[in-house]
Order: sequence, then C-alpha cells, then structure tokens
Amino acid sequence: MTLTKDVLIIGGGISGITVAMELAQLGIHSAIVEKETSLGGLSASFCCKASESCNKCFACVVDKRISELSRYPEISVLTQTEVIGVKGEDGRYSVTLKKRKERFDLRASAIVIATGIDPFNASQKVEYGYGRYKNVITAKELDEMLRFKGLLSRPSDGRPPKTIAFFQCVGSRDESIGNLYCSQVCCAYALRLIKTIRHQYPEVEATFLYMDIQPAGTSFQEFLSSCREDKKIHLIRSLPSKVYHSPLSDKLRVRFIDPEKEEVVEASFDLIVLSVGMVLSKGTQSLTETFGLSLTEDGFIAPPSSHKGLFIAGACSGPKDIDRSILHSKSTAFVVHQFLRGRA
Amino acid sequence: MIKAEQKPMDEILRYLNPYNKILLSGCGACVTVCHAGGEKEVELLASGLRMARQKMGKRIEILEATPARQCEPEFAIELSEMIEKVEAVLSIACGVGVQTLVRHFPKTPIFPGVNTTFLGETLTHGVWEERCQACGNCVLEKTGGICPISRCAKQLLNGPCGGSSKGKCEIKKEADCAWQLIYDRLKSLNQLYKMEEFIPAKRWGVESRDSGLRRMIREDLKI
Amino acid sequence: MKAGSNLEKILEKGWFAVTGELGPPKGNDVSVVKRKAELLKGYVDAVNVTDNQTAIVRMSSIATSSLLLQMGLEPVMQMTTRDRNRIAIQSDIFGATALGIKNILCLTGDHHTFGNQVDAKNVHDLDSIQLIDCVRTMRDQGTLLGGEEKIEGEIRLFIGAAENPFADPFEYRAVRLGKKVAAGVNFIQTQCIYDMNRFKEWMKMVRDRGLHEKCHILAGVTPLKSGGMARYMAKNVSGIIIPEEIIDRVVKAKKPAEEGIKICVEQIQELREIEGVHGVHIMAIEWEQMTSKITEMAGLLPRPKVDQ
Amino acid sequence: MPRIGILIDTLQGSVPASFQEKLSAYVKEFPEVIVCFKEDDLNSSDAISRINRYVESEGFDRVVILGGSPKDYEISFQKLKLSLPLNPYLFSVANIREQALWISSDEEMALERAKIIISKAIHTVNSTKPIPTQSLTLNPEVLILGGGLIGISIALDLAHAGIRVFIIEKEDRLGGKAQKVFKWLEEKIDEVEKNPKITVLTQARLKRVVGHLGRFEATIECPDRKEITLAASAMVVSTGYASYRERKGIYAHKRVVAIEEMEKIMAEASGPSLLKEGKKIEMVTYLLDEVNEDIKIDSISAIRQSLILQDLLGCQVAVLCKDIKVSSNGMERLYRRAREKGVLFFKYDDPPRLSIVDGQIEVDLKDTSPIQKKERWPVSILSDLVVIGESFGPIPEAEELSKVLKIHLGPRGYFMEDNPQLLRVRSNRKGIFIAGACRFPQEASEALIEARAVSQEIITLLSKGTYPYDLAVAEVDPKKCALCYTCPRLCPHSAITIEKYGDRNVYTTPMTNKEMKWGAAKVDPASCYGCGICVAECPAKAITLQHLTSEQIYAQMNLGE
Amino acid sequence: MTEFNPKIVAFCCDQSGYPAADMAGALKRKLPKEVEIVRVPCAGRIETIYLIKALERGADGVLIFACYEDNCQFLRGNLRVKGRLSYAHRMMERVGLEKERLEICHLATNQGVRLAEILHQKVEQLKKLGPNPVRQKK
Repeated sequence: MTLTKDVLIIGGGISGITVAMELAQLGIHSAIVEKETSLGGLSASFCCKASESCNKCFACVVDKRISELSRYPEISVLTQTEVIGVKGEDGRYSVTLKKRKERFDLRASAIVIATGIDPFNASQKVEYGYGRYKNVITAKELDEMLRFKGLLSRPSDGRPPKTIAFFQCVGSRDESIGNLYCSQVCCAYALRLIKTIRHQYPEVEATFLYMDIQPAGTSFQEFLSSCREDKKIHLIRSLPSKVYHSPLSDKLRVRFIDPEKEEVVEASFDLIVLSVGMVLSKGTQSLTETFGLSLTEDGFIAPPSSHKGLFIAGACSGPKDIDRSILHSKSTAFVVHQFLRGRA
Repeated sequence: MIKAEQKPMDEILRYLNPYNKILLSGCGACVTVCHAGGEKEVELLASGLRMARQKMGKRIEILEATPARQCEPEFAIELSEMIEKVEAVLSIACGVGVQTLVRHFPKTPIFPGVNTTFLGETLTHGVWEERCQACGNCVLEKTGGICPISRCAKQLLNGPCGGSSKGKCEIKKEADCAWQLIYDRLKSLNQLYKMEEFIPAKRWGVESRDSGLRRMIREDLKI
Repeated sequence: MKAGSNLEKILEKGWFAVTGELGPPKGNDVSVVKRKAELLKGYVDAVNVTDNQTAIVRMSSIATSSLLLQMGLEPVMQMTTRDRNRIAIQSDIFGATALGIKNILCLTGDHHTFGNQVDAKNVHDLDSIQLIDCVRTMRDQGTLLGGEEKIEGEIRLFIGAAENPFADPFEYRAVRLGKKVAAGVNFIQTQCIYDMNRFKEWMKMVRDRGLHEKCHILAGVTPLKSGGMARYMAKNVSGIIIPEEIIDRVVKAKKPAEEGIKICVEQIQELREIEGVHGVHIMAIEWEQMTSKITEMAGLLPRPKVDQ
Repeated sequence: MPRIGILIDTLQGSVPASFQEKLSAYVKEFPEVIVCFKEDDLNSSDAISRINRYVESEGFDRVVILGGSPKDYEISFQKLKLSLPLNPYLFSVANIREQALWISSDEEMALERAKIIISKAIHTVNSTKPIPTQSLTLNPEVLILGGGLIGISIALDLAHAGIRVFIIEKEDRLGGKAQKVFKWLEEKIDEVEKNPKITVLTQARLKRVVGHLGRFEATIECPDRKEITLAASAMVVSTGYASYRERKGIYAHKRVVAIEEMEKIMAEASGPSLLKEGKKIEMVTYLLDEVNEDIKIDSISAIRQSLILQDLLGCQVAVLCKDIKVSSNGMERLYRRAREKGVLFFKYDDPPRLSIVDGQIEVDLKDTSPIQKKERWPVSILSDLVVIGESFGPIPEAEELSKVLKIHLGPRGYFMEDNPQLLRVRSNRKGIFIAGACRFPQEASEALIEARAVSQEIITLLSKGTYPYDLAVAEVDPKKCALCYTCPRLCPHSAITIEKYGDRNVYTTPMTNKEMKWGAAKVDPASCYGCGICVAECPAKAITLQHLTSEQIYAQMNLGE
Repeated sequence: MTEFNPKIVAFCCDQSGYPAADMAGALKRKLPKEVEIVRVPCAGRIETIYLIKALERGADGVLIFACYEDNCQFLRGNLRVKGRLSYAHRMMERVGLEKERLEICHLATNQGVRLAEILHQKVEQLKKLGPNPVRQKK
C-alpha cells in the first residue's frame, strides 16, 4: 500500500506536532511518523513546574497541543512507525516506513525532520556514579516522578529526601566527553524544578552546583532573584568532581571546590539530580545518513538548503527548550509552506 | 455619580431580626455602576441573608427586585404589589431611593442596606474618590476646576494650610493636598493670579445643606 | 495705634520683640496657669495663649487670657476657625475685647482628627484669612462681617496670624502671606524654624513683595529637648523641616537638652540679623522654664518697658 | 419537546459492553430520548456521515454523546471543520469515561456518576439553542510598526507570500539598531524599498487605532504633521528595545565606552593595532552584567569582539561578568577559542571597583571562579579601555503605544506579560502580534526565528481570506447595559467598546416605529474568546455567554433549586 | 446512620482544571464519590453568586480549579476570581461558615495527580467540619 501526503513529518514531539498543526491550518496534509506508541516525545513527560505562580516551563502548552491534535483531519499520525529508506529527491520523495512487521511507502513533496534529542547518557560521567548509586538520578527521571507519581521520593528507600543537589552541565560544555556546547535549557529547567519542589516540600533544601547561569525568557531576572532570596536554595558556582556513597547512612558525599573558602570541600546529600545535556538521538544519526544530511560540529543536524524539500524543526537542529522549539517549528512551517507554494 | 458601599451584614441582620418575609430592592442606576446595589448585589445579599438566618434557625423569605431607578416615584410605585406581600423592605439603593420608598409606602418599614458615601469619580475598576459635596454654590471657577470643599480636609478657600507637605495632606497621608493640585493646575494654565485673590467667606447658608431642606423649583417646568 | 497693646507698641518702636507661648490646662486648675505665667513673666513682651492646640480639649483661650491679664501679663489670644462658626467667633471677640484682651492670633487650627475628640464635627465656616478679614472689618469698619450692622462700642485688636515657610508649595507661601496682609494682618508668627536657608529664601520672597514693611514678622523658634524629640518632629510633624546636622548635634551631644538650648540661642542671633524679622516667638512647649534661660543667653533681657 | 438521539462512543472498547448496556437502559428513561446507538470512532469523518444518516432516518434534533472527554469531540465538532447535520451546539457530551468509569472504585459507583453526568448533558442540550456562525473577510494587508531587523524580515516574508505590507518607522530610514551590526542588512533594506508590495513610511508615528481584527484602521502621523489612515487586517509590533547607559562619575571618562560604541571603534580600526588619541591600546577590559544579568547580547558581543581584539588588533582582553552567557549555538566554542587565544575571564559577585590611575583605568574585583590558588585574587587590571555593557529597556514610546493599540505591557515595560499561553508572539488582542526585542531584548538569530513565527501566524490567519467564527461569545443586551465601562476596562482582549450608536442595539418604538439608537457596550464577536470575564463582572447582568448561561451552570452544580 | 460523604462542587477551568480531571481519569486515579464537576471556559467566568448559591443550596465544599498566575489563557481570569473569592469569604465569615468550605487551587493541564490529591484532602477536611450548616432541609 502507498500513502500520499503533502508533507511527511518525522518525529511526534512538540516540534513535529507544531509543524503539522501549523501546516494543517494552511490546508496542507501531513503525516507524523512517531516511533513510540504515543505522541509528545520528551516534552510530554515533563511536569508542571509552577510554584506560587507559573514559572513558564511551557510543559502545559505541550499537553494542550497534543489534545488539540485530533482537531485536524489533515493530520494523520503513524505511531510505532520508523523510517527505513527514501527514494527520490527535490520535492518528490517516496519514503519507506515500517510499522511493526508491515512495510509501506509514503509519497510526500516535503519532509520535515523533527526527531528532537536524547538526554545525555549520564553514566558516561563515571565520577557521578549514575547507574551505580540508586539515589543519583537525572532531572528527567525526577520530572517524570513528579508528573506521574506526584510525589518526591528516593529510589533507594522511597523516603522523601531532605537535601537535594543539582549538578549542572552534565554532558554539556564538557571537553572531556567532547560536547563543546551549552545545552541552553538546563539552568532554567533545573531551577524551576527546585522552585516547584521547594513550594510543594518546604522542608527540602536544594543545592545548585553550576558553572554559569544561563538566562531564559522575559521574567528570568525576577525568577532568579526569587531563587536567591530563598534561604533554602544554595547557588554555588562550582562543578563537583566526584560523588561517593556512604552505605551506612545511605547518603551521597559530593566533593567540589568551595569558591568562598577556595578549597576542596565535601558535602553530603540524600538525592543527587543530574541536569543532563542534550545530544542528537541515536535514531536520528541513522536518519541523517538516509537523507544524506550533514551534522554541525556540535553533532546536531545542519540546515539543508531549502530547495531540496528537506527541513529541520526543533531541538534536533540545536538545543532548544519547549518555548523555542515551538517558535522554531512555526518558522519551519512557514518555510515549508513557501516551498510548496513555489512548486504549485 | 453617587457612590455607596454595602453595610456590614450583621448590622443588616439586626434590622431584619423581627421579620420573616422581606423585599430586597436594589437600583439600576448609580449603585449598580459602583457595584453596591445592582441586580447582582441584590441576589448576593439575599442569598447571604437567607443563609445567615437559616444558620440562626430563623428562616427568612426574601423577594428580590431591581427597579431601573428607585429615586423616581413611578418606578418605586411599581414595587407596591411585592411590598404588599412583605413585612419590611431592605433597600440597597442610595439614601434617596430609600426615602422615595418611604414616601410611598407609609405602612411598611424600609431599611437601608448601603451607606451612601459620596458623589465621586471612578479612578480605576474598584477605586472611587469623592469630587463634589453639592455645597450649592460652585467655586470651581476660582480653583482651576479642583474642589477644595470636597477635597480639602479643612475646606479652605484661600490656599493650603501649614500641613501641606510634598503634595500630600497631613490628615490623610495617602491623599493629595487639594491646594497643591489647584496650585499645579493654575500654574500650568498660567492663572496663578487666581490664587492671589482673596476669596471672602463662603455662603454656606442659603443654597447649602446647612440651610435645612433644599428644594429646587423651576417655575418654567412646574406649571 | 490699632489696639495699643504692649506688643504693638514695642514693634512700632522698632524694638526686637519677644513673645512666648503658654498652653492652658486640660481642666480648670488655675494654679497651672499661675505656675506657667510666673515662668514667663518679665522675659517676654506678650504670651500666646493656645486655642485647644492639636485639637486637645483645654481651658478656653479667652478665659486663660483674661487670667493672664489679672496676673499682669499681656496675652495674645489665639483663635481657630475649627470650632467656631462666624457667629461664635464674633461674639467671642466682643467678649475677649470686653475683658481687655488686645492681641489676637487668627488660625485655622489643627485638624480635629489629631486631637482627643476625633468624632467631632469640624466647623471651618471661615478659614484663617477670612477670620483676619472678619476681625479687621469689626475693628476698622465697626460692623459685623458682611453686614452694615454697627457694633455697639469699638473693637481694638492687634491682629496677628501664623505662617509656615516650611509647608508646600514653597513658592506660594509668600504669596499667601500677601493675602493675609491684604486681609489686614498686623503681625506674623512663623512656624518654628530649623532650616535657616529655606527661611532666608522665604524672607527674600517676602521682602521682594514688600510685605515686611506692611506687617511685623516674628520668627518662631522651639528648643529641642532631645534627639528623640528632634527625630520625631522631623519625621511626623508635617510642615516642620529639621536639617540632619541639627538632629546630629542634639543626638551626639552629652547633654542634649543644653545643646538644644544652645542651638536655639544661635538661631535667635542669626534670625535677628535677617532684614524684616522684627522679633522672635519662643515656643517652649511644656518647657516654659527654659524661656528665661534662652532670652537671657540670647541677650534679649531685660525686656524694655514702654511708658503708658 | 426536543428529540434527542443518544450516541454511545465505544472508544475502541475502553467502555465495557456491559456498562454500555446499563447506560442505554438508563437513557431510555428520558422521554425526550428517542434513539440510542453505538459508534466505534466518532472522530473519523465517515462516522460523521453516518450520524447524518441517523439524523435523517430517526429525525432527532439534538445529540448527546456518551464517551470520553468532551474536549476531543468539541474540537472535532465545534471547530467548524466538518459539515454537521445539526448545529454543533446541539451536541452535548457526557464524559462517562474519564469522569465516571476511570475515577470510580467500582462499576456501581461509576454507573451512579455516569447517570448524573448524562442527565446534566441532556439538560444542557435541552437548554441550548443553535448558535450560528459568521465569517469575516480579511484583506491581505498588514501593518508593521518598526522597520528594524525584525520588521524588515517579516515584511519581506509576507510580501513574498503575496501580502500587502505597510512599515511604520519613526526614524528617517529603515534598519534600526541592527544597521551597525549586520552589513548584510543593507541589501535587505534595498530589497524592501524595491518590493512593490511593501510601502515604507519613515518619520511616521501611529496616532490612533480603531476597529478590531480584520478591520483595523490606523491613523498615522507623517512628517509635516500630515495624517493618513491605513486599513489593515493584522498588525505587528516590532519596535525593538532601547539601550542606553547613564554616564556618571568614572563612567563618563573617555576611556570608558559602551559595547555599541566599541563596535564602531573597531570598525574604524585600520592596521594591526587599535589606537586611541594616537596611543596604542594594549589592555581592554569588558565589564558585563552590571545592569542586566538576564540578557545574552552583551556576553555574546563581548566574546566576539574580544576574539578580534586579542587575535588581530594585538590587545590583551579581560572579560568580567557574573555569568558568561553561552546559551546560543556555537557560543561555547567561541568562548573556548577566546580562552585559548589568551582572553582572560573573571567572575564576580560584588561589582568591581573602577579608579583612574594616571590616565588609565584600574579595575579591581574579587574573582569568584572556583579555583584553589589563593594568589589569583583580588584581581586588579590596569586597562587602556573599559568596555561596559549596555543597559537595556523598553522604548520610551512603549506606554503610549500600548494605550493606542490597547495591548498590555509587562511588569518591566516591555510589550506583553510573560504568559506561556500567548506562545510568545501573540498579544492579548486577536490580530496583533509582537516580535523581537520589543517583547524582550534577545540576540538576532533567536529574534529572527520569532519573526518567522509571526509571519507564519499571519499567513495562517490571512491565507483563507476569511475568518470564520461562531457567536458562542459574550453578548450585551443594550437595554440592560448601564454604561458603567466595567467590561471595556476588564476585557483581557480589548474586544469590547462602548458604541455610542452601535447597530447591535437598535430597537424600534411601538408608536412611531422609528429606529431609536442608544449607547451601550458592544462586543466584537470575532475578537472575543468567550472567556466570560465580562459576564461575571457586569453589574447589570447585561452580558451573557451564549453557550454557557448561569442557568446552565446551576444545572451543572446539580444541587436542585 | 450512614457515614457522611461531603458534597463538593468543583469549578474546573477548561484550560487547566478540567483537562487535569481528565488526566486524573486517564491515570485511573480514584476520586471521592460526591464531586460535581462544573466546567467553565475560564475561572474568570465564575461569578461570586455561583459560589454563594452553591453553599446555600447545600454544597459542603466548593473548590475552584484555576490556572496559575501568569498562565491564564485569558490573562487575568484567575486573578479576577481570586478577588470574588475574597468577597465570598467575607460574606461567609458574617454568615458563620468556615472559610475552608470555599477554596481556590491553582493547577496546570498536566496535574491530574495533584487534583485528585486536593479533592481527597478536601473530603477529609470537610468530614472533620461536618455537613454544611445552612443546608435547607428538603
């Protein structure tokens, strides 16, 4: 069997969804190909990070958009589907797809790649003990815990932690693992997590270990100063060098340079949260080969020349938060639309 | 327009204590505009009163009405059918409205549900300020259009007292000194000379509220 | 001669006048008046008798003034428009002059909400300037306010008023004084002065308008008892400005009270030098005993006697 | 009596058959229910056509759907996408899955819940009347305020898409701030001026705006105070930001320059070194984050400039900041390069002290970088030139403009508060969009993406040439309106105006049959989102929401009279 | 003597509360028995009188599920209802009803779990407070 659509969108995350919806509103039919069982991708697992008031994490926007998707008959969604190969070029593409066992072709004039990113695999940073110590988790895992369980607990014993340390730049701005870029979202992301946790669990004490705080959004200044005012949030400019586990107390000891004392200190925490950076998803790497796309020196997809009918949307073109992914996808939709008009 | 604010509910409850069936009447004019006695407030207050009485174990039945303007006799008279059915009336119109009812329904006790506060202007949604005291002979011409009678705590007519400091009034620190406002305005109009003229003692008598009931007769209209 | 009071004569002779202030008792205890009178006698040319100052109920200023007369002091009867409408005012003036009172100070009065009768209904039928106009009419035309009605007998009063150079709008204060002069004021007592520069600025405006020749200006001074008092007045009493350095002097001083007196004396000497200042009005509030010391240190003693 | 058809959505079996049976048994109890049938996937278009057939064959005039969340259905039914046999508002949904089945501990309890929900739904359809839809013609005309980088790129995008564009620029030429930074902007400006679809009004000022989405009428004041009026379907605000730096004390010294000035100095530099008054400049110190900590622009330009200074102009550069902002593509690498080239970076918490030491400026600070060696601080840098960060702010006209356009300002005076629901580029008014630095100062590459997003929004809005909307919005009863101005003040979307002679509120007198016209508030149905804020606040009960009356809300409470 | 299940009227903003309720369902969270969900386009639609009438007509508790500040689809709706709530609270105080019977909770679309929690806590709280004292005997 063969489907025909105006546009094929690879990746059903917030970016893919946005592109599809924007095009649908212009009467352009598209198919979203998503390898997972449901849409939403990474951002769909995020929890609301509001404290007394909204902290502009945009997670709610994702949920809204997903629920709105069914509004559009122009959009057909193919979940659990993967791209196997592509034939043709310059606006006449035939893509071979595989849904579970069955293979089929899809014809499209334009292809948008919105496969997003994977969180950096934290176990590569051996010194932080991720994967070895139960209570060292990634920010994503914490996020899902809050969204689905709705409570904060330590993996090891399920008890609520009193002290949490957030490590920034895990897999970002890090020559040792060859990621010479800033993931751009983690600072605000982690600080918002801290804020919402402090709001729901006032007894919890949070320590934020960072290199440089990267701003995000219009009201970041106010947000940051509200974090600074909070006596139970400690912002320390210093990245930890090592994490030890003390089996008796089941606490985690962290070694870092105290910029005040200018000497190596150790502090112990109940829970450690790693703000993992962004890397291009493994799946996408094979895709780029399929479509003959090149990567930037940071390992994200380099924008192809637009006349080909190949387009990139969202974080796979470089780290982006939800907010900017949506904007970027809208702008991509515009280019796609122009491309199709040009051909018609 | 006329501004008013609702009386404390316990005070109202005290008035109504002896009665078990009343009419709650609002007014569609000024008190509606200042969110004190319109259809909505009638509904709210009625509901609140019923609950309060229910809690006291002394249920009360309340009829609700909101004539377009309670201060016009004809509108007031339209209420007569309802008023015949009740023991008392609670009016959340301004003082005028209350008394219009009083004049037309001699046998029914009529109670006020609001305090009529002042003739004022809306500053923003939910903020009102007094502008006129209906003194009966307007001095605005002399004072650059800003009324010292309603806006100066001492109703001075010949400039600010010694308590005017940094544009504020010493009696109400948050309030502007009326005479500072007058000064600034006349200055911007190049009419400061008006503040050098001596304004003689005001005629509080004849036209004003201090002369007992004020009545206006337009011979040309009333024939 | 408007009234032939001692104060008037001294000012007319061009001598530097000194007036004091006396707050009547919060009751009818005459001994209080006596005590305070003794403290002032011989050190001042006339004594202001306040009219329920800061709206605190006290013995009426008319009664107190006539007691002072019996004790051989000359009163300056203060009268506010806060508590009297024009009927009461004019009848009180009849009474006061009948009792031999020769000086009157026309005031609007502190707002009643500052006092101990906050729920009172204030009057403010006239304002201070209209009061001046009213008294002048009674004195010079011999008629009641606004009426042709002749007064039986004659009113002889030396009319004074207060002015506050430290209130706003500053540029208007001299103009307002002008209004008072036009209304017929003879002498002015100012609010107590600490900010000398602003006062001098104001006096300049007064002179530019030639007002210092149309009325006598007595500069008001109040000795600071303590740093606390200084701070409080600077912060809470609107219409009073106390420069930081003065507050500092009192606060830092080992004996604040003495420092306060010292400052006051210096101020008097400085004020004497200002063209158009014809005297000082010493308001030693509830501290009357200091009046003697101040006048003495300021070299204002002995007070001249004007022949009858 | 209404004739209701019940439609059970089996939702691919997520509602057990036994439960369905119980429900269909229950609905039969209602006299107005005449038929009850099942569907598997209501969101499919063939399902809709089946419903059409049912409607004809069974002849019912209202439909209640028993199924999942109403949002899903409403989206597909009410958004005027599918041709329906009935007015969309004659459908009502009983959410018996999420709100009954799934949240109940046992089926019996679920049934109880479901029954209540269904009876409510039936009440709703009974009490609703059909709500018509209308549509608005939109001419492809857009007004852009501000002809800077963003204004220009939007204008070009739109013009290429065949839209007529007017650019209102207050200066005497296009380009704005970006002229200094981007050489390529020149050709863009050239392109704009050549493009027949774009009209540029320089030295112009927006004076007045009347009308709403699709019918904006803007009065523009041109030089020589001539006034012209333009009609536009949509407007874009891209007025940029203001950057200034108050120069007091040592900041006024000739050896202290702002980043923007530095841009110029370097552009003029010829040869291998940078000269100031004939003397070679050796030490350049950048002092950032003193004013705006949360704006990336400074960090980025500082790193860019420092590389050139260090590499080509033979200077030693030190960059002092609270945080170095590298959160944009490629910046970390540049930062790294700069460090390799020998640029020194210091972090401070308490602001550095500046002092003049024989003609040069000494900068002292406490370095807070996490390092062990004590002797590294306190740092003291004797510099020939100190480059200070800008202080960014909204343009001075922002407030006036916001009043003219009836759009909000955020707490810091930029356009629009930071509300995620606005998706950054939307303003509180339909048809007015915000782009670029007038919302918040940001670096060009990001702002340009935002600009594209705005172009996309506008194309979407204008492409069809019409804007359909249903009248399920707030409506004012002119006879009850007390003209209190509450609703125009409170409407979050500035969709309400007081119409002195609104055509909505015309009524005829019985005797003369003359048309009387009276003043009253008037809601622009196309611009209204139907949030109901005005309804709730109107003191005269003059405003109603067509599809959600008080009576219906009371019914939903299910508390009886 | 059957045990007392408090009757709660839950006003749900269509932008946050209602989807959250759906999510609670989707996550199979059990909700208390006697909860009436009233769906409104925006919390700003909720009039003071609805809150008061709900109590008068015998609701033991009234909850408003609104969006977080700065996250209202209609910008100010959640703030407006906050104001009306304070008015209602003043009235309840005079009537002699416990403030706890009427409360506003801020939610986001994706906080189904939180919504369920809040409802359960509310039920416990209301059980302690006992039935609505002004409920009219029918």
